[in-house]
Parts: sequence; structure tokens; C-alpha cells
Amino acid sequence: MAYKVKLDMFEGPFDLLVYLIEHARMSIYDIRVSEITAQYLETIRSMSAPDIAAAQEFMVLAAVLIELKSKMLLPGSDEEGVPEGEEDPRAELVAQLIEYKRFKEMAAFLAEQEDATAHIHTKPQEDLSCYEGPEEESLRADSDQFVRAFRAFLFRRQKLEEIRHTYERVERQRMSIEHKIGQIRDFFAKATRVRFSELIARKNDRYDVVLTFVSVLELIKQAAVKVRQPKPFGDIEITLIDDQVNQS
Amino acid sequence: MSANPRIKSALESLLFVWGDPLEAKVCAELFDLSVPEMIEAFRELAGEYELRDSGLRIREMDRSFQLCTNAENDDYIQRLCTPVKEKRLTQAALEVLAIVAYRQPVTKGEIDSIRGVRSDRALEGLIRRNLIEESGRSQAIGRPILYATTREFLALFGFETLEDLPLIEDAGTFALSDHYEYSDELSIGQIAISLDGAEKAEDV
Amino acid sequence: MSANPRIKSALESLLFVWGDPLEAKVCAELFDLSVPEMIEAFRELAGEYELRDSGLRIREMDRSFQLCTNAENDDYIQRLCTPVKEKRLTQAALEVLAIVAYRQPVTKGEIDSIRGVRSDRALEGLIRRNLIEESGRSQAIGRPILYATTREFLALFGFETLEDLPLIEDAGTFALSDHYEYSDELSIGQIAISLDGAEKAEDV
Repeated sequence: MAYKVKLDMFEGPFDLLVYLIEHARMSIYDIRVSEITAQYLETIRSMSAPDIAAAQEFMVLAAVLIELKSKMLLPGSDEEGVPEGEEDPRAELVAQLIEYKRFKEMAAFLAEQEDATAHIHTKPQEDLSCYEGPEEESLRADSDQFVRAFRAFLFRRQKLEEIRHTYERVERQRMSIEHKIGQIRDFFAKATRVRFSELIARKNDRYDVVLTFVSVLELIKQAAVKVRQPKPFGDIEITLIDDQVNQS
Repeated sequence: MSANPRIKSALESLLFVWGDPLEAKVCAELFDLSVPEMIEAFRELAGEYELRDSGLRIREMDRSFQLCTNAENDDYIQRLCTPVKEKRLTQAALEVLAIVAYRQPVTKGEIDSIRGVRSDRALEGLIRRNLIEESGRSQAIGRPILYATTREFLALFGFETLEDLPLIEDAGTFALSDHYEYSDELSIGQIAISLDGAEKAEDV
Repeated sequence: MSANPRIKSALESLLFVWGDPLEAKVCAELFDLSVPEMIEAFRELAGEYELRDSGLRIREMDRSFQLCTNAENDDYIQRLCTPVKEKRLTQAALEVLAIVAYRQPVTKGEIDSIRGVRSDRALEGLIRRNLIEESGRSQAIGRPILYATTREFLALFGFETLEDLPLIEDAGTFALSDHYEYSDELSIGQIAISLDGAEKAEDV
């Protein structure tokens, strides 16, 4: 070969191939595959051992070139080596080379631009700490914060849930206030006056005592009954107010 | 006598990159001028800045010149540089906001019952900040006000639509158990309302 | 239409103290103007600088504006001081940058296949210099990282927007369709990746 090239001059196999093609004054659209493959392989062969280890991409393209060459030697090819009735086997490679060349030209353009702007200078920011006055308020939030806060809330709520079982019992009691009132009304179906102690089913059940008392209070509030306690801490007499019976 | 425009342009560039006061003597050497000529050029340039009421000024100190800002614009610089204090929503506000966001439209009663605590203050704060708004009335007894999130809510948290709300694993159970809890809690809420005028202090 | 001289003066001061590119959006808030109005004011100011052939210039990039020196005065600046400049980009870095600029958002695999060589080092260097950045993930298998250019990229090469990138010369009469080219490249790229562990030493 009339020229010597060093592989590290090239950015990659396409770069080398473009160089060889241009150097051989071939059209990139009409690569003389046999000739260019020989040159390419020669260049790779001249590489030193460490280069080879560092440049496997060059080998990949060498394989592509050899495959191309073999395809174009197949019988049935026209005088240019293109098999009849088939797509030019070089088309793929040409497309790649053209695209690579395009970006290489762009890179050159960018380098020019970089040169041009190298003559422009900016200045560093002034020390602005003296302007740090009273802060302005602005609401700041992001979706992460939103989710975090909500998760924390759900966690706290779960713990509350356990405590809330107590509340649920109170709930049931409240429900049974209605039930208890029903029972009291059943009493009044038989008599118009009843003693508090008669209303309590199980004497030792503090819950039942309280429930009954609250139920009676509720009935007083509804003006359904009148109550009377003859002596302090004595039994309470509960009297039905008549028109309530008629209504119910 | 007027200084060379080429020199004045160069002086502007030099003052700009130098930053500190630039000695007339140093520039005189650079442009091959006498020091008085150099000072004259600087002053002429400074005069032009004042004449066109530029936002920049050239100040002179002991035969040195420095590029600086026009003091009149200090307010703007102040405002550009003042760090903005980031105020955050409180946990209470975020909770209420989350409930409104996921359950909207929702009444205050529902929010209270879900949280197990009254939310009047948090709600007020969120309305003031325009993160939630009234969106009609419920058909329930007393026709309580319904609340929904606003466009500002979406903007603040960076959501485009309500569909962007993150899925929260527990939100499912939160929704499912809601009906049951709702009835229970509501009655507690009613008792609380009748007994309790005060409410837990909550700031947004 | 002419922008308020008061605002233009303030802009000069702000650009000076800020040093870095100043976003039109930030200023628009400060002056209670719309962003297009703000950009218009900046451009008007920049035009005045050019008209009087000032030693300073206002350059625009991606709706931000920055005060800088007139390139013509570089000689004087170099004689006064040696401003710290970043090292020039290598050929490899420039190639990668060109591909990212035109193809963005683009994956490393696509870059590699266009160049026919691995580009890891060049890519890293460009990210370190903040000329490109990650801009999400591709929908392709493995969800590879997508890269795009930054505002610093525009500044370094003196572009106002990506539209300022010149059109790449078309390959003329080349007959293959884009689709055809694309699939070819991809397969070669895949071969290269699977065969090749090492990479060519490349510094940015």
C-alpha cells in the first residue's frame, strides 16, 4: 500500500472505511468491494497486538466486508458483481456509511461553532448573599410529599382503628338503647307504671343498668314518660304518658 | 475629542470579564495610549452609560474603573435573589386534601368521620389557599356542602388530571371500609358536635 | 412596539449580576409580564447592543438570556488575562454530540450503531460537562436510557434553539428508504454489542 495509516487515527471502523474509500477515489455508492476489503484487512493486519484487543469493532466490519465480497463473487452476478434479480448486497453498508458521514460532517460543523463561540466570554455570578433578605412565602409541594403524608395518615389511621374497637362497642350500646327502649315500651303494654329495678334484666350487669338508665333518660327527653324518685337512692317510678301510648 | 469606538467596545468587554476595578494604567499599555487618554476614554464610556440610562454603570475609583449595576435597579435584583421561603402544608391539611382528592365530591362530615377528628380549620385553610372549593350540595339531610379539589391543587402537586393521582395500596381498603365506618363515625360525630364546641387546633 | 425603558434597564442589571443564563419565565414573573412579552423585551435589548456595536452582547438560548462579550474583543481579553475555558471536545465527543443533537431523544445503542463503535466514554464525558442529559427511558426492550442535549449545549455552540441546527445534507439520490436503513443498522449494532466487550479509549 502506498500509504500508512494508524488505527487510532480513526474513530471506528466506519471512519476507517470512509477514509479508505475516499482515498481510493471510489464513489461511496459504488464501492469496489474486492479492493476495499483488501485494503481494510491490510490496515487491520498492520495493527499492533494491543490495538486488536481494543478494536473489535474493526473486526466486525472486516467480517461484513468479507461476506460482501463472497456474495459478489457468486455465479450469476452481472459484470459489476451484483447478483441478478437481487438487491445490491452493498446497499446496507452504503446506507450506514452515508449516515455515519452525515454525522461526521455535523461533528465538523459543531467543531467550527465551538471555535466561533470560544471567543465569547461570560462572567461568573455576582456574590448575591447581600441580597438575602426576609424570605418570601410560597406554597411548595410535590406529589411525593402528598403521597408520603397520605401514607403516614393511613398508618396512623390503622393504629386508630384498633383503639376504635372501643368506640364500636359504644356504638353497639347506642344501638341497643333503641332496643332497650323497645323493651321498656313492651312493659308499658302491660302496665302504665313500672319501677326502674323491674326493667333491669341482670342485676349485676353494670352495662345493662347504665343502658337502661340512659334509655329512660331518652324516653324523658321524648316526653314519653314521667319519672319520680320517692326518696334519695330509692327506686325510680316510671309512668307512661298516655297519649304516647295511643300514638305508638 | 472622542475616543475610538473600537477601544470603547474593547473596554466594555474587558470591564465585563475583569469584574474587579481595572486600572487605567494597565489598559493604557494594552491600547498603547497615555494614562490620561485612557482615563478620558473610560469616562466617556461611563458618560454614555449614564446618558442612555443604562442598567449598568462604570464607576471610577482612584484611576481604576469597574462595571456595576445601576443602583436604581436594586429592588429588582433584590426580588430576583430573595430566596423564596417554602411554606409547606401541615399534616392535617395534607390529610384533608388527600381525602378530598380521592373521595371528591365529599362533605365535611365525611372528612371528619374518616379522620376521626374535626377538620374545620384545615378545610378553611385549604379553601383560602384555593386548593379545594365548594362544588355543590349533597342530597343528604341538611344538604351539606360538597368539596372538590381545584386546578391549583393539580398544579401544586404537578398532576395534569385527577387520574394522575398516585394509586395508594391502602386507598382500596380505605374506600371499601368507608361505608361501614361512615355510619358509625357519623353518629359519634353528631354526639361530638352537640357536646363539643371547641375543636382541636389545626393550622394549615 | 417598544419595551419599557425602565424594564430594559432593570434587565441589564439582572443579567449582569446573574451571570448565568437567566430564564425569561423568571423575569416575566418579576415584571408581571407574559413570557412572550418578556422575551420580546430581551430581544429588543439585545438588538440595541448590536446596533451600537457594544463590547457586550446578550445571547439567547432556549428562552434564557445571558450577558457575554462581543467575540471581536477576544484578542484584548486574551492580552489582559487568560479566561478559564473548558478543553475542546474530542472528535469522538463531537460525533456523539452531533448524533444526540439530531436524533434526540436517542439511546446509547442507536448512537453506537450509527458510529459503528462503542461510545460509552464519550457519552460519560458529555454528561459530566452537562452538554447532554438523560431524558427518560425508551419503550424498547430493556427500557434503555434516552439522551438529549442541554441548554449548555446550545450555549457552547451558540444556538438559540435546536431549530438553529443546520439541516444535514441529504445523501442525494440514494434510493433506500429510511425504514430499510434503520432495520439494517439495528441488526449490525446488535452484532457489535454482542461481540464486543472492550471499547476504544475515548476521552471527551
